[in-house]
Amino acid sequence: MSSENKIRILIIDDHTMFREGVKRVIDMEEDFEVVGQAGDGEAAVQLVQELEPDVILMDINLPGMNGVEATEAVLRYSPDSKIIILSIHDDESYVFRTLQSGAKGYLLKEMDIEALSEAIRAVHEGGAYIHPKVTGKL
Amino acid sequence: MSKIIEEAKASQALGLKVIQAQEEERKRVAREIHDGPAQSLANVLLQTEIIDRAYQQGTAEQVKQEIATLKRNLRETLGDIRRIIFDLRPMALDDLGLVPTLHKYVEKIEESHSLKAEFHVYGKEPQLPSAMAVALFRLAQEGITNVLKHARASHLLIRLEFHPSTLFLVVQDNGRGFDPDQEHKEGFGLLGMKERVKLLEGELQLSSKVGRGTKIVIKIPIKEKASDANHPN
Amino acid sequence: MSKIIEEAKASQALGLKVIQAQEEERKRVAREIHDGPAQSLANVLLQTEIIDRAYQQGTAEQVKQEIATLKRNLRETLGDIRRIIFDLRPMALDDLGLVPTLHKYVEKIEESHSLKAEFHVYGKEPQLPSAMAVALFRLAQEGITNVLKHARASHLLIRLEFHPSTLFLVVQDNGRGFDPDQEHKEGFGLLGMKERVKLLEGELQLSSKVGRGTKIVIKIPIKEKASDANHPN
Ligand SMILES: Nc1ncnc2c1ncn2[C@@H]1O[C@H](COP(=O)(O)OP(=O)(O)OP(=O)(O)O)[C@@H](O)[C@H]1O
Ligand SMILES: Nc1ncnc2c1ncn2[C@@H]1O[C@H](COP(=O)(O)OP(=O)(O)OP(=O)(O)O)[C@@H](O)[C@H]1O
Ligand SMILES: [K+]
Ligand SMILES: [Mg+2]
Ligand SMILES: [Mg+2]
Ligand SMILES: [Mg+2]
Repeated sequence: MSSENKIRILIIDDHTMFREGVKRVIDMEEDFEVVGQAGDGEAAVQLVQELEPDVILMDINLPGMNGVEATEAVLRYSPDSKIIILSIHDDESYVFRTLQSGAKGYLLKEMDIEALSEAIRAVHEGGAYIHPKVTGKL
Repeated sequence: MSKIIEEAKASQALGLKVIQAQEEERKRVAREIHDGPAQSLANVLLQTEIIDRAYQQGTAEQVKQEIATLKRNLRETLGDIRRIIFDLRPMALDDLGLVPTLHKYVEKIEESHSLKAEFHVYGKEPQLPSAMAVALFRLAQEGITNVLKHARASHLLIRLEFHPSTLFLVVQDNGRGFDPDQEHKEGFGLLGMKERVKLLEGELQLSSKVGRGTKIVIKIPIKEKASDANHPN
Repeated sequence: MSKIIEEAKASQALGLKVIQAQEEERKRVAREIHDGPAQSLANVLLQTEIIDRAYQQGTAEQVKQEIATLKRNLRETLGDIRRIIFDLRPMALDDLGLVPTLHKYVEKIEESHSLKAEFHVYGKEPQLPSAMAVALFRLAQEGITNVLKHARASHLLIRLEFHPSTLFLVVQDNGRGFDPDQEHKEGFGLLGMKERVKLLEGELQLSSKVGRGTKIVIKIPIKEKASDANHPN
């Protein structure tokens, strides 16, 4: 697939190893492409403006601004951004709060590859995605 | 032995007990992690050996199954870790605030116990200092634990009221009640609650009557300066 | 926790500090587990996905490599968990006593940092109440952490002296030093040390001068009665 047609993805997470892991999994999908990564919310705001990614994967517990605040900040500057929250927490109050902040998706970090790619495709097409393990609780 | 020396000894013994209490909690958590996640991970490591073996000798089907088992175990371990984290400190308190955290907590209580549990909030939660949010959560937790343990109630009500310079936390049940003047024998739950309330410069009012349920009203001043002393992340 | 409150009632301020310190510690440990092992486990789970895929499409060599990476990460995660357990409670304290535990700790410090670390012991370790052994270990640990963090020293000395009714713990470095009168802005390390020493009815003396290193001398009375207030498990 030519590079222009790929879904361009930005990964924000302070855990470098995890970021690398996500990148590797994403790279296995031929219509996805990781265009950038960073470890905090400030960098996220900047990179979104520079790179204009199609989808942003956003960790929740970040140093400085947390993921919720970072989501709000990104959306302030780039209102059309499609953000998927990545989180360890399976607590539905996190889901409510993050969707409220304007995120379009919520993924548990224990996701498998199907959930990850489904989420990316869903938000890219203008939809929403919530990890099945937490939707059960909503 | 002179009284002074005697007292000095008693006082060091007291200090030792304080340290001991802290250390006992640490020990408990250490053991919990050791027996739970650490053990399961060691298991998972063994499993990777099995996968290695299956991969060399076995059928594709076998390898697939082993990997599926490995994943399941890893997810379970992560679940254990989450529980340990929550018991230590509901991170939602810092990330989201007191109301969502208590909301979820009360919901869970209702799910796992045979009583109706309600959580009412009046007003909007201000940016509370994290030490205050935690203290309020612990107060509610201790109050609720008492209801579950002693009240035999069919109804539990938690109410949080936010006013401009005060907040109220109410824990109320319709259970068997007790005579508050005679509660000194055992428990340290109520005592601990009073300590915490004092720490926050608040007031705790307990009313209970045998057969008429129990109501605890806690009133805490919200000081403006306190609210920017500390905030999520 | 609870019994202590009762007894700490006399010195109420103490009880309050204990509550706060405990919550802070809980929070710290919760974060540590969340940021460490929990994240790594999520990462390991991602790796199983990669193995799955490599298995379907890749070469045998690739799969083998991926499994090796997975194992390495699992072992690292287990290492992190062990460290957290150790930080919560050095089990060796109960099993072996203070001197061997500190000895090993100082050895490890030297191995992993570019400074010479010495540990000297005078006298024989008596049967210390386990809470006291833990407190002394924490005091040494906090002192050493400060040296590593702030002193830029080439030399670190830990000394333990056991006398009939007193013991001394000394943490000394030859680093950059600081002005003790101006240290109030940040850290809780020194404050926590002072708290602990007070609980043990001891004294802490800090001497430091910019450019001349830092020395902390802690003196703790060993009281006969204290030693049966509590003993290892
Ligand atoms: N909601 C309640 N309904 C009925 N009795 C109560 C209630 N709350 C407290 N009590 C009574 O007050 C006593 C003291 O409560 P407290 O929480 O101090 O101690 P405890 O619950 O017995 O022990 P601990 O809290 O230390 O585990 C209880 O033993 C119980 O008899
Ligand atoms: N061995 C030392 N050498 C040089 N400076 C020191 C030493 N120990 C303490 N200090 C100074 O004293 C300050 C206070 O120490 P303290 O342990 O209370 O706080 P901290 O180490 O900065 O933070 P924390 O212990 O809470 O992580 C330090 O910030 C540092 O400036
Ligand atoms: K992360
Ligand atoms: Mg993070
Ligand atoms: Mg109780
Ligand atoms: Mg320090």
